[in-house]
Amino acid sequence: MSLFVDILSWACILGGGFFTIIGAVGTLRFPDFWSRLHAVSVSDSAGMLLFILGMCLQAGLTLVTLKLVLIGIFLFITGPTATHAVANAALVTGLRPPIANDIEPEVEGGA
Amino acid sequence: MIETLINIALFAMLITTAFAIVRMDHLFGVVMLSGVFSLLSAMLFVTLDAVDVAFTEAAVGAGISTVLMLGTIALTARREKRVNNRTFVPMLVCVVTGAVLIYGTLDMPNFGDPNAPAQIHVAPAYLNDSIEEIDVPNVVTSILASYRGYDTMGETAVVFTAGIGVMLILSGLRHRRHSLRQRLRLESRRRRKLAKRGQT
Amino acid sequence: MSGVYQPLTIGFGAMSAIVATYVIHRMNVVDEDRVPLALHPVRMLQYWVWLMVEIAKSNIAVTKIILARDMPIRQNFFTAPCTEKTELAQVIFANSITLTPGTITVETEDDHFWVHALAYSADDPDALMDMDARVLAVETGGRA
Amino acid sequence: MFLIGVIALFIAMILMLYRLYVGPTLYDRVLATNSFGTTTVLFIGVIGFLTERPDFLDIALLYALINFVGTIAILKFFRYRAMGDYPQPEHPEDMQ
Repeated sequence: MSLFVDILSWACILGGGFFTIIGAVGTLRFPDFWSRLHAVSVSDSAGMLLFILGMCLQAGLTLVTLKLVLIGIFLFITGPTATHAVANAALVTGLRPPIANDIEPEVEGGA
Repeated sequence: MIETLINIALFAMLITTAFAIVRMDHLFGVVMLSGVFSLLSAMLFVTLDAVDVAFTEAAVGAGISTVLMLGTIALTARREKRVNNRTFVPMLVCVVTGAVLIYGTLDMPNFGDPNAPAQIHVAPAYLNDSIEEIDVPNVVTSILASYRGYDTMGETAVVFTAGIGVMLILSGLRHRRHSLRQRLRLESRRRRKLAKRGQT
Repeated sequence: MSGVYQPLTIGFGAMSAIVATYVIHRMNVVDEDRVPLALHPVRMLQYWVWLMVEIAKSNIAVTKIILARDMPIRQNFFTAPCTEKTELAQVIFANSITLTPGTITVETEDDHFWVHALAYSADDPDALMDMDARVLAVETGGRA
Repeated sequence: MFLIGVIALFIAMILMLYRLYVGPTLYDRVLATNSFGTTTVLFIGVIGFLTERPDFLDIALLYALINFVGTIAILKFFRYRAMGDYPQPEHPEDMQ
Protein backbone atom coordinates (compact mmCIF):
# COMPACT_ATOMS: atom_id res chain seq x y z
CA MET A 1 0.00 0.00 0.00
CA SER A 2 2.75 2.38 0.98
CA LEU A 3 4.64 1.43 -2.16
CA PHE A 4 1.57 2.23 -4.22
CA VAL A 5 1.22 5.67 -2.63
CA ASP A 6 4.93 6.27 -3.19
CA ILE A 7 4.70 5.39 -6.86
CA LEU A 8 1.63 7.58 -7.25
CA SER A 9 3.32 10.57 -5.62
CA TRP A 10 6.45 10.06 -7.69
CA ALA A 11 4.34 10.01 -10.81
CA CYS A 12 2.66 13.23 -9.68
CA ILE A 13 5.95 14.99 -9.02
CA LEU A 14 7.42 13.81 -12.30
CA GLY A 15 4.32 14.99 -14.12
CA GLY A 16 4.44 18.31 -12.29
CA GLY A 17 8.05 18.80 -13.28
CA PHE A 18 7.24 17.87 -16.85
CA PHE A 19 4.37 20.35 -17.13
CA THR A 20 6.37 23.10 -15.42
CA ILE A 21 9.16 22.69 -17.94
CA ILE A 22 6.64 22.54 -20.78
CA GLY A 23 5.14 25.81 -19.65
CA ALA A 24 8.57 27.44 -19.48
CA VAL A 25 9.50 26.08 -22.90
CA GLY A 26 6.23 27.46 -24.20
CA THR A 27 7.02 30.92 -22.86
CA LEU A 28 10.26 30.69 -24.76
CA ARG A 29 8.94 29.34 -28.05
CA PHE A 30 5.68 31.16 -28.57
CA PRO A 31 5.90 34.17 -30.85
CA ASP A 32 3.95 36.86 -29.01
CA PHE A 33 2.67 37.93 -25.63
CA TRP A 34 -0.88 36.65 -26.01
CA SER A 35 0.16 33.11 -26.80
CA ARG A 36 2.72 33.15 -23.98
CA LEU A 37 -0.10 33.78 -21.52
CA HIS A 38 -1.46 30.35 -22.36
CA ALA A 39 1.91 28.67 -21.96
CA VAL A 40 2.33 30.15 -18.49
CA SER A 41 -1.09 28.92 -17.48
CA VAL A 42 0.04 25.36 -18.25
CA SER A 43 2.79 25.46 -15.66
CA ASP A 44 0.59 27.40 -13.25
CA SER A 45 -2.32 24.97 -13.30
CA ALA A 46 -1.13 21.47 -14.17
CA GLY A 47 2.43 21.81 -12.88
CA MET A 48 1.40 23.40 -9.60
CA LEU A 49 -1.49 21.01 -8.92
CA LEU A 50 0.55 17.89 -9.63
CA PHE A 51 3.46 19.07 -7.48
CA ILE A 52 1.16 19.87 -4.55
CA LEU A 53 -0.66 16.56 -4.96
CA GLY A 54 2.59 14.62 -5.03
CA MET A 55 3.86 16.33 -1.90
CA CYS A 56 0.50 15.77 -0.16
CA LEU A 57 0.75 12.05 -0.88
CA GLN A 58 4.26 11.99 0.54
CA ALA A 59 3.30 13.85 3.69
CA GLY A 60 0.34 11.68 4.62
CA LEU A 61 -2.33 13.01 6.95
CA THR A 62 -0.40 15.61 8.92
CA LEU A 63 -0.29 19.33 9.52
CA VAL A 64 1.98 19.57 6.50
CA THR A 65 -0.78 18.30 4.24
CA LEU A 66 -3.11 20.98 5.58
CA LYS A 67 -0.56 23.66 4.72
CA LEU A 68 -0.03 22.17 1.27
CA VAL A 69 -3.76 22.10 0.62
CA LEU A 70 -4.00 25.74 1.71
CA ILE A 71 -1.17 26.70 -0.64
CA GLY A 72 -2.83 24.73 -3.41
CA ILE A 73 -6.22 26.38 -2.95
CA PHE A 74 -4.64 29.79 -2.74
CA LEU A 75 -2.58 29.38 -5.89
CA PHE A 76 -5.58 27.83 -7.60
CA ILE A 77 -7.57 31.01 -7.00
CA THR A 78 -4.87 33.64 -7.41
CA GLY A 79 -3.15 32.11 -10.44
CA PRO A 80 -5.96 32.75 -12.94
CA THR A 81 -6.75 36.08 -11.30
CA ALA A 82 -3.19 37.27 -11.83
CA THR A 83 -3.17 35.98 -15.41
CA HIS A 84 -6.43 37.76 -16.08
CA ALA A 85 -5.04 40.94 -14.56
CA VAL A 86 -1.97 40.80 -16.80
CA ALA A 87 -4.10 40.22 -19.90
CA ASN A 88 -6.52 42.94 -18.94
CA ALA A 89 -3.78 45.49 -18.27
CA ALA A 90 -2.19 44.65 -21.61
CA LEU A 91 -5.51 45.10 -23.41
CA VAL A 92 -6.31 48.36 -21.66
CA THR A 93 -2.93 49.85 -22.49
CA GLY A 94 -3.45 49.07 -26.15
CA LEU A 95 -1.67 45.79 -26.83
CA ARG A 96 -4.12 44.23 -29.30
CA PRO A 97 -4.35 40.46 -29.54
CA PRO A 98 -3.47 39.01 -32.93
CA ILE A 99 -6.17 37.05 -34.74
CA ALA A 100 -5.57 34.25 -37.20
CA ASN A 101 -5.98 35.27 -40.83
CA ASP A 102 -8.86 32.94 -41.59
CA ILE A 103 -11.11 34.18 -38.77
CA GLU A 104 -13.51 37.08 -39.07
CA PRO A 105 -12.51 39.44 -36.24
CA GLU A 106 -15.26 40.50 -33.86
CA VAL A 107 -13.46 43.63 -32.81
CA GLU A 108 -12.22 46.60 -34.78
CA GLY A 109 -8.49 46.88 -35.32
CA GLY A 110 -7.85 43.42 -33.96
CA ALA A 111 -5.47 42.17 -36.61
CA MET B 1 26.54 17.15 -1.69
CA ILE B 2 23.12 17.70 -3.24
CA GLU B 3 22.57 20.81 -1.17
CA THR B 4 25.92 22.18 -2.24
CA LEU B 5 24.94 21.73 -5.88
CA ILE B 6 21.60 23.41 -5.28
CA ASN B 7 23.35 26.30 -3.57
CA ILE B 8 25.78 26.65 -6.46
CA ALA B 9 22.94 26.66 -8.98
CA LEU B 10 21.02 29.27 -7.00
CA PHE B 11 24.11 31.44 -6.62
CA ALA B 12 24.75 31.21 -10.35
CA MET B 13 21.21 32.37 -11.11
CA LEU B 14 21.54 35.12 -8.51
CA ILE B 15 24.71 36.45 -10.12
CA THR B 16 23.17 36.25 -13.59
CA THR B 17 20.19 38.23 -12.36
CA ALA B 18 22.46 40.80 -10.77
CA PHE B 19 24.35 41.30 -14.04
CA ALA B 20 21.07 41.55 -15.91
CA ILE B 21 19.91 44.25 -13.49
CA VAL B 22 23.09 46.22 -14.06
CA ARG B 23 22.92 45.85 -17.83
CA MET B 24 19.27 46.76 -18.28
CA ASP B 25 18.31 50.39 -18.74
CA HIS B 26 14.57 49.79 -18.82
CA LEU B 27 13.56 50.60 -15.26
CA PHE B 28 10.41 48.47 -15.16
CA GLY B 29 12.47 45.51 -16.22
CA VAL B 30 14.88 46.33 -13.44
CA VAL B 31 12.07 46.32 -10.88
CA MET B 32 10.85 42.95 -12.14
CA LEU B 33 14.36 41.53 -12.09
CA SER B 34 15.00 42.78 -8.58
CA GLY B 35 11.79 41.08 -7.48
CA VAL B 36 13.14 37.86 -8.95
CA PHE B 37 16.48 38.56 -7.27
CA SER B 38 14.78 38.70 -3.91
CA LEU B 39 12.86 35.50 -4.65
CA LEU B 40 16.12 33.76 -5.53
CA SER B 41 17.89 35.00 -2.42
CA ALA B 42 14.97 33.83 -0.31
CA MET B 43 15.31 30.35 -1.83
CA LEU B 44 18.99 30.52 -0.97
CA PHE B 45 18.16 31.46 2.63
CA VAL B 46 15.81 28.50 2.87
CA THR B 47 18.44 26.07 1.60
CA LEU B 48 20.95 27.58 4.04
CA ASP B 49 18.44 27.03 6.89
CA ALA B 50 18.01 30.74 7.60
CA VAL B 51 14.25 30.43 7.56
CA ASP B 52 13.58 33.59 9.53
CA VAL B 53 15.64 35.69 7.15
CA ALA B 54 13.74 34.15 4.25
CA PHE B 55 10.51 35.18 5.94
CA THR B 56 11.69 38.77 6.20
CA GLU B 57 12.96 38.71 2.65
CA ALA B 58 9.54 37.55 1.49
CA ALA B 59 7.73 40.36 3.23
CA VAL B 60 10.19 43.17 2.48
CA GLY B 61 12.02 42.19 -0.68
CA ALA B 62 9.36 40.62 -2.83
CA GLY B 63 6.36 42.47 -1.50
CA ILE B 64 6.89 45.98 -0.26
CA SER B 65 10.06 47.04 -2.06
CA THR B 66 8.57 46.20 -5.47
CA VAL B 67 5.56 48.38 -4.72
CA LEU B 68 7.78 51.16 -3.37
CA MET B 69 10.03 51.12 -6.42
CA LEU B 70 7.05 51.23 -8.75
CA GLY B 71 5.75 54.22 -6.84
CA THR B 72 9.11 55.88 -7.29
CA ILE B 73 9.06 55.22 -11.04
CA ALA B 74 5.57 56.68 -11.23
CA LEU B 75 6.94 59.90 -9.78
CA THR B 76 10.16 59.98 -11.81
CA ALA B 77 11.29 58.69 -15.18
CA ARG B 78 10.84 55.31 -16.84
CA ARG B 79 14.24 55.07 -18.43
CA GLU B 80 17.68 55.24 -17.01
CA LYS B 81 19.57 58.39 -17.85
CA ARG B 82 22.64 57.64 -19.92
CA VAL B 83 25.73 58.94 -18.21
CA ASN B 84 28.95 59.10 -20.20
CA ASN B 85 31.38 59.82 -17.42
CA ARG B 86 34.69 58.13 -17.16
CA THR B 87 34.20 54.85 -15.39
CA PHE B 88 37.81 54.19 -14.43
CA VAL B 89 37.87 55.69 -10.92
CA PRO B 90 34.61 54.13 -9.69
CA MET B 91 35.76 50.82 -11.09
CA LEU B 92 39.05 51.12 -9.20
CA VAL B 93 37.22 51.99 -5.97
CA CYS B 94 34.90 49.00 -6.37
CA VAL B 95 37.71 46.57 -7.14
CA VAL B 96 39.85 47.76 -4.22
CA THR B 97 36.94 47.68 -1.76
CA GLY B 98 35.96 44.23 -2.94
CA ALA B 99 39.50 42.96 -2.62
CA VAL B 100 39.76 44.35 0.93
CA LEU B 101 36.47 42.74 1.90
CA ILE B 102 37.54 39.38 0.50
CA TYR B 103 40.86 39.72 2.33
CA GLY B 104 38.86 40.35 5.51
CA THR B 105 36.86 37.17 5.08
CA LEU B 106 40.05 35.08 4.96
CA ASP B 107 40.34 35.28 8.74
CA MET B 108 36.76 34.24 9.32
CA PRO B 109 35.97 30.71 10.43
CA ASN B 110 34.55 28.29 7.90
CA PHE B 111 30.84 28.05 7.27
CA GLY B 112 29.26 25.92 9.98
CA ASP B 113 32.49 25.61 11.97
CA PRO B 114 31.50 24.44 15.49
CA ASN B 115 34.49 26.20 17.04
CA ALA B 116 33.69 29.61 15.63
CA PRO B 117 33.39 32.35 18.29
CA ALA B 118 29.77 32.96 17.37
CA GLN B 119 28.92 29.34 18.12
CA ILE B 120 30.78 29.10 21.43
CA HIS B 121 29.76 32.07 23.58
CA VAL B 122 26.13 33.20 23.52
CA ALA B 123 24.49 30.82 21.10
CA PRO B 124 24.52 27.75 23.39
CA ALA B 125 23.17 29.82 26.25
CA TYR B 126 20.32 31.08 24.10
CA LEU B 127 19.60 27.65 22.71
CA ASN B 128 19.65 25.93 26.10
CA ASP B 129 17.90 28.45 28.30
CA SER B 130 15.46 30.34 26.13
CA ILE B 131 12.70 27.76 26.48
CA GLU B 132 12.88 28.01 30.29
CA GLU B 133 13.49 31.73 30.49
CA ILE B 134 11.16 33.11 27.84
CA ASP B 135 8.85 30.20 27.00
CA VAL B 136 8.55 31.04 23.31
CA PRO B 137 9.07 28.11 20.93
CA ASN B 138 11.15 30.02 18.38
CA VAL B 139 14.61 30.91 19.64
CA VAL B 140 15.12 33.72 17.14
CA THR B 141 11.86 35.30 18.22
CA SER B 142 12.85 35.13 21.86
CA ILE B 143 16.23 36.73 21.09
CA LEU B 144 14.72 39.54 19.05
CA ALA B 145 11.76 40.29 21.26
CA SER B 146 13.18 39.64 24.70
CA TYR B 147 16.97 39.40 25.01
CA ARG B 148 17.40 42.31 22.60
CA GLY B 149 14.03 43.90 23.15
CA TYR B 150 15.27 47.49 23.45
CA ASP B 151 17.38 47.10 20.32
CA THR B 152 14.39 45.86 18.32
CA MET B 153 12.20 48.63 19.68
CA GLY B 154 14.76 51.23 18.60
CA GLU B 155 14.94 49.74 15.11
CA THR B 156 11.19 49.73 14.78
CA ALA B 157 11.03 53.36 15.89
CA VAL B 158 13.60 54.34 13.27
CA VAL B 159 11.75 52.54 10.49
CA PHE B 160 8.45 53.99 11.64
CA THR B 161 9.85 57.53 11.59
CA ALA B 162 11.30 57.00 8.13
CA GLY B 163 7.97 55.72 6.91
CA ILE B 164 6.11 58.74 8.26
CA GLY B 165 8.66 61.05 6.64
CA VAL B 166 8.27 59.38 3.25
CA MET B 167 4.50 59.51 3.52
CA LEU B 168 4.56 63.21 4.33
CA ILE B 169 6.83 64.01 1.39
CA LEU B 170 4.83 61.91 -1.06
CA SER B 171 1.44 63.25 0.01
CA GLY B 172 2.72 66.79 -0.53
CA LEU B 173 3.83 65.85 -4.04
CA ARG B 174 0.54 64.25 -4.91
CA HIS B 175 -1.32 67.33 -3.74
CA ARG B 176 0.69 69.60 -5.97
CA ARG B 177 0.27 67.26 -8.92
CA HIS B 178 -3.44 67.15 -8.35
CA SER B 179 -3.74 70.90 -8.39
CA LEU B 180 -1.75 70.96 -11.64
CA ARG B 181 -4.17 68.52 -13.18
CA GLN B 182 -7.12 70.60 -12.03
CA ARG B 183 -5.54 73.68 -13.52
CA LEU B 184 -5.12 71.87 -16.84
CA ARG B 185 -8.74 70.79 -16.79
CA LEU B 186 -9.93 74.32 -16.11
CA GLU B 187 -7.73 75.61 -18.88
CA SER B 188 -9.16 73.18 -21.45
CA ARG B 189 -12.72 73.96 -20.33
CA ARG B 190 -12.09 77.67 -20.80
CA ARG B 191 -10.64 77.08 -24.24
CA ARG B 192 -13.61 75.00 -25.28
CA LYS B 193 -15.94 77.75 -24.13
CA LEU B 194 -13.97 80.32 -26.09
CA ALA B 195 -14.08 78.16 -29.21
CA LYS B 196 -17.83 77.72 -28.88
CA ARG B 197 -18.25 81.46 -28.53
CA GLY B 198 -16.13 81.94 -31.63
CA GLN B 199 -18.40 79.60 -33.64
CA THR B 200 -21.66 81.31 -32.78
CA MET C 1 -0.11 25.65 12.03
CA SER C 2 3.24 25.13 13.72
CA GLY C 3 1.94 22.48 16.07
CA VAL C 4 2.54 24.71 19.10
CA TYR C 5 -0.64 25.46 20.99
CA GLN C 6 0.50 27.23 24.16
CA PRO C 7 -2.00 29.71 25.53
CA LEU C 8 0.62 32.49 25.51
CA THR C 9 1.47 32.08 21.81
CA ILE C 10 -2.14 31.68 20.73
CA GLY C 11 -3.06 34.69 22.88
CA PHE C 12 -0.42 36.86 21.21
CA GLY C 13 -1.70 35.80 17.81
CA ALA C 14 -5.32 36.52 18.67
CA MET C 15 -4.37 39.87 20.21
CA SER C 16 -2.46 41.05 17.14
CA ALA C 17 -5.29 39.94 14.87
CA ILE C 18 -7.80 41.90 16.96
CA VAL C 19 -5.58 44.99 17.02
CA ALA C 20 -5.07 44.85 13.25
CA THR C 21 -8.80 44.45 12.63
CA TYR C 22 -9.53 47.38 14.92
CA VAL C 23 -6.99 49.63 13.23
CA ILE C 24 -8.33 48.76 9.77
CA HIS C 25 -11.86 49.38 11.01
CA ARG C 26 -10.78 52.80 12.26
CA MET C 27 -9.19 53.57 8.91
CA ASN C 28 -12.51 52.94 7.13
CA VAL C 29 -10.84 51.09 4.29
CA VAL C 30 -13.20 48.10 4.32
CA ASP C 31 -15.62 48.44 1.45
CA GLU C 32 -19.24 47.72 2.23
CA ASP C 33 -19.21 44.89 -0.27
CA ARG C 34 -20.51 41.69 1.26
CA VAL C 35 -20.36 38.62 -0.91
CA PRO C 36 -23.21 36.21 -0.32
CA LEU C 37 -22.12 32.59 -0.55
CA ALA C 38 -24.96 31.50 -2.80
CA LEU C 39 -23.57 28.18 -3.99
CA HIS C 40 -24.86 24.67 -3.94
CA PRO C 41 -22.25 22.58 -2.04
CA VAL C 42 -22.80 19.19 -3.68
CA ARG C 43 -23.02 20.59 -7.19
CA MET C 44 -19.94 22.70 -6.43
CA LEU C 45 -18.04 19.49 -5.72
CA GLN C 46 -19.32 17.92 -8.94
CA TYR C 47 -18.28 21.05 -10.81
CA TRP C 48 -14.78 20.88 -9.33
CA VAL C 49 -14.34 17.30 -10.47
CA TRP C 50 -15.55 18.22 -13.95
CA LEU C 51 -13.26 21.26 -13.99
CA MET C 52 -10.25 19.12 -13.05
CA VAL C 53 -10.95 16.80 -15.98
CA GLU C 54 -11.29 19.83 -18.29
CA ILE C 55 -8.02 21.28 -17.00
CA ALA C 56 -6.25 17.98 -17.63
CA LYS C 57 -7.65 17.72 -21.16
CA SER C 58 -6.79 21.25 -22.18
CA ASN C 59 -3.34 20.98 -20.58
CA ILE C 60 -2.54 18.03 -22.78
CA ALA C 61 -3.86 19.92 -25.80
CA VAL C 62 -1.66 22.96 -25.11
CA THR C 63 1.32 20.73 -24.36
CA LYS C 64 0.92 19.15 -27.77
CA ILE C 65 0.87 22.58 -29.38
CA ILE C 66 4.02 23.62 -27.52
CA LEU C 67 5.88 20.48 -28.43
CA ALA C 68 4.75 20.42 -32.08
CA ARG C 69 7.43 21.59 -34.45
CA ASP C 70 5.33 24.14 -36.31
CA MET C 71 3.15 25.18 -33.33
CA PRO C 72 -0.36 25.19 -34.85
CA ILE C 73 -1.54 28.41 -33.22
CA ARG C 74 -4.84 29.86 -34.33
CA GLN C 75 -5.51 32.79 -32.05
CA ASN C 76 -8.85 34.43 -31.72
CA PHE C 77 -10.44 37.04 -29.52
CA PHE C 78 -14.17 36.60 -29.11
CA THR C 79 -17.05 37.17 -26.73
CA ALA C 80 -18.61 34.54 -24.53
CA PRO C 81 -22.06 35.15 -23.06
CA CYS C 82 -22.29 35.01 -19.30
CA THR C 83 -25.68 34.32 -17.75
CA GLU C 84 -24.73 34.19 -14.07
CA LYS C 85 -26.49 36.56 -11.73
CA THR C 86 -24.24 36.81 -8.70
CA GLU C 87 -20.77 38.27 -8.89
CA LEU C 88 -19.28 35.24 -7.18
CA ALA C 89 -20.58 32.89 -9.87
CA GLN C 90 -19.30 35.24 -12.56
CA VAL C 91 -15.89 35.20 -10.94
CA ILE C 92 -15.97 31.40 -10.80
CA PHE C 93 -16.85 31.25 -14.49
CA ALA C 94 -14.15 33.74 -15.51
CA ASN C 95 -11.52 32.00 -13.42
CA SER C 96 -12.53 28.63 -14.81
CA ILE C 97 -12.05 29.94 -18.33
CA THR C 98 -8.61 31.22 -17.43
CA LEU C 99 -7.67 28.08 -15.49
CA THR C 100 -8.14 25.83 -18.48
CA PRO C 101 -5.03 26.53 -20.54
CA GLY C 102 -5.82 27.68 -24.05
CA THR C 103 -8.47 30.21 -23.09
CA ILE C 104 -8.10 33.37 -21.04
CA THR C 105 -10.71 35.86 -19.88
CA VAL C 106 -9.37 39.24 -20.86
CA GLU C 107 -12.16 41.69 -20.17
CA THR C 108 -15.37 41.28 -18.22
CA GLU C 109 -18.57 43.15 -18.87
CA ASP C 110 -22.02 42.70 -17.38
CA ASP C 111 -23.38 39.95 -19.57
CA HIS C 112 -20.43 38.75 -21.61
CA PHE C 113 -16.70 38.18 -21.35
CA TRP C 114 -13.99 38.83 -23.89
CA VAL C 115 -12.06 35.60 -24.23
CA HIS C 116 -8.73 35.03 -25.93
CA ALA C 117 -8.13 31.55 -27.30
CA LEU C 118 -4.81 30.03 -28.32
CA ALA C 119 -6.04 27.45 -30.80
CA TYR C 120 -9.53 28.50 -31.77
CA SER C 121 -11.92 26.04 -33.28
CA ALA C 122 -15.53 26.60 -34.30
CA ASP C 123 -17.00 24.68 -31.36
CA ASP C 124 -15.14 26.68 -28.70
CA PRO C 125 -18.06 29.05 -27.99
CA ASP C 126 -20.33 26.04 -27.50
CA ALA C 127 -17.87 24.54 -24.99
CA LEU C 128 -17.82 27.83 -23.09
CA MET C 129 -21.63 27.92 -23.11
CA ASP C 130 -21.60 24.43 -21.65
CA MET C 131 -19.25 25.62 -18.89
CA ASP C 132 -21.52 28.60 -18.33
CA ALA C 133 -24.50 26.29 -17.89
CA ARG C 134 -22.58 24.21 -15.38
CA VAL C 135 -21.63 27.25 -13.32
CA LEU C 136 -25.25 28.36 -13.50
CA ALA C 137 -26.28 25.01 -12.02
CA VAL C 138 -23.93 25.62 -9.10
CA GLU C 139 -25.41 29.03 -8.43
CA THR C 140 -28.47 29.13 -6.20
CA GLY C 141 -30.72 32.16 -6.17
CA GLY C 142 -28.87 35.29 -5.08
CA ARG C 143 -29.70 38.78 -6.24
CA ALA C 144 -32.00 38.79 -9.21
CA MET D 1 12.74 11.64 -6.51
CA PHE D 2 12.33 15.10 -5.07
CA LEU D 3 15.68 15.83 -6.62
CA ILE D 4 14.17 15.39 -10.08
CA GLY D 5 11.46 17.85 -9.07
CA VAL D 6 14.11 20.34 -7.98
CA ILE D 7 16.00 19.93 -11.24
CA ALA D 8 12.81 20.41 -13.26
CA LEU D 9 12.03 23.57 -11.33
CA PHE D 10 15.57 24.80 -11.92
CA ILE D 11 15.25 24.29 -15.67
CA ALA D 12 11.94 26.12 -15.67
CA MET D 13 13.48 28.95 -13.64
CA ILE D 14 16.37 29.37 -16.03
CA LEU D 15 14.04 29.51 -19.04
CA MET D 16 11.85 32.07 -17.30
CA LEU D 17 14.87 34.16 -16.35
CA TYR D 18 15.78 34.23 -20.02
CA ARG D 19 12.28 35.35 -20.99
CA LEU D 20 12.42 37.94 -18.22
CA TYR D 21 15.63 39.37 -19.53
CA VAL D 22 14.71 39.33 -23.21
CA GLY D 23 11.28 40.87 -22.79
CA PRO D 24 10.19 42.12 -25.30
CA THR D 25 7.07 43.72 -23.80
CA LEU D 26 6.63 44.75 -20.21
CA TYR D 27 3.80 42.30 -19.77
CA ASP D 28 6.03 39.42 -20.75
CA ARG D 29 8.24 40.43 -17.87
CA VAL D 30 5.36 40.68 -15.42
CA LEU D 31 4.13 37.30 -16.57
CA ALA D 32 7.54 35.73 -16.15
CA THR D 33 7.93 37.26 -12.69
CA ASN D 34 4.56 35.96 -11.59
CA SER D 35 5.32 32.51 -12.91
CA PHE D 36 8.71 32.63 -11.24
CA GLY D 37 6.94 33.34 -7.96
CA THR D 38 4.81 30.22 -8.34
CA THR D 39 7.94 28.24 -9.09
CA THR D 40 9.54 29.65 -5.94
CA VAL D 41 6.63 28.50 -3.80
CA LEU D 42 6.91 25.01 -5.25
CA PHE D 43 10.69 25.03 -4.85
CA ILE D 44 10.50 25.90 -1.16
CA GLY D 45 8.00 23.10 -0.66
CA VAL D 46 10.09 20.55 -2.53
CA ILE D 47 13.27 21.62 -0.76
CA GLY D 48 11.50 21.07 2.55
CA PHE D 49 10.76 17.50 1.53
CA LEU D 50 14.22 16.96 0.08
CA THR D 51 15.88 17.90 3.37
CA GLU D 52 13.14 15.98 5.21
CA ARG D 53 11.94 18.97 7.15
CA PRO D 54 8.65 20.00 5.56
CA ASP D 55 7.86 22.40 8.41
CA PHE D 56 9.12 25.30 6.34
CA LEU D 57 5.96 25.38 4.28
CA ASP D 58 4.81 28.46 6.20
CA ILE D 59 7.23 30.45 4.10
CA ALA D 60 5.83 28.97 0.93
CA LEU D 61 2.38 30.00 2.10
CA LEU D 62 3.59 33.52 2.81
CA TYR D 63 5.22 33.69 -0.60
CA ALA D 64 2.06 32.64 -2.35
CA LEU D 65 0.30 35.57 -0.67
CA ILE D 66 3.04 38.15 -1.21
CA ASN D 67 3.57 37.22 -4.83
CA PHE D 68 -0.09 37.75 -5.61
CA VAL D 69 -0.13 41.12 -3.87
CA GLY D 70 2.98 42.19 -5.76
CA THR D 71 1.59 41.20 -9.15
CA ILE D 72 -1.70 42.95 -8.55
CA ALA D 73 0.11 46.09 -7.40
CA ILE D 74 2.25 46.13 -10.54
CA LEU D 75 -0.72 45.69 -12.83
CA LYS D 76 -2.84 48.24 -11.05
CA PHE D 77 0.02 50.64 -11.54
CA PHE D 78 0.24 49.89 -15.28
CA ARG D 79 -3.45 50.17 -15.76
CA TYR D 80 -4.07 53.42 -13.99
CA ARG D 81 -1.03 55.02 -15.45
CA ALA D 82 -2.28 54.34 -18.92
CA MET D 83 -5.91 55.26 -18.36
CA GLY D 84 -5.28 58.90 -19.06
CA ASP D 85 -5.17 59.82 -15.42
CA TYR D 86 -1.52 60.69 -15.80
CA PRO D 87 0.29 62.47 -18.62
CA GLN D 88 1.08 60.21 -21.56
CA PRO D 89 4.45 58.46 -21.36
CA GLU D 90 7.29 60.31 -23.00
CA HIS D 91 8.48 57.21 -24.79
CA PRO D 92 5.55 55.44 -26.45
CA GLU D 93 7.85 52.57 -27.31
CA ASP D 94 8.05 51.81 -23.60
CA MET D 95 4.68 50.17 -23.80
CA GLN D 96 5.89 47.79 -26.48
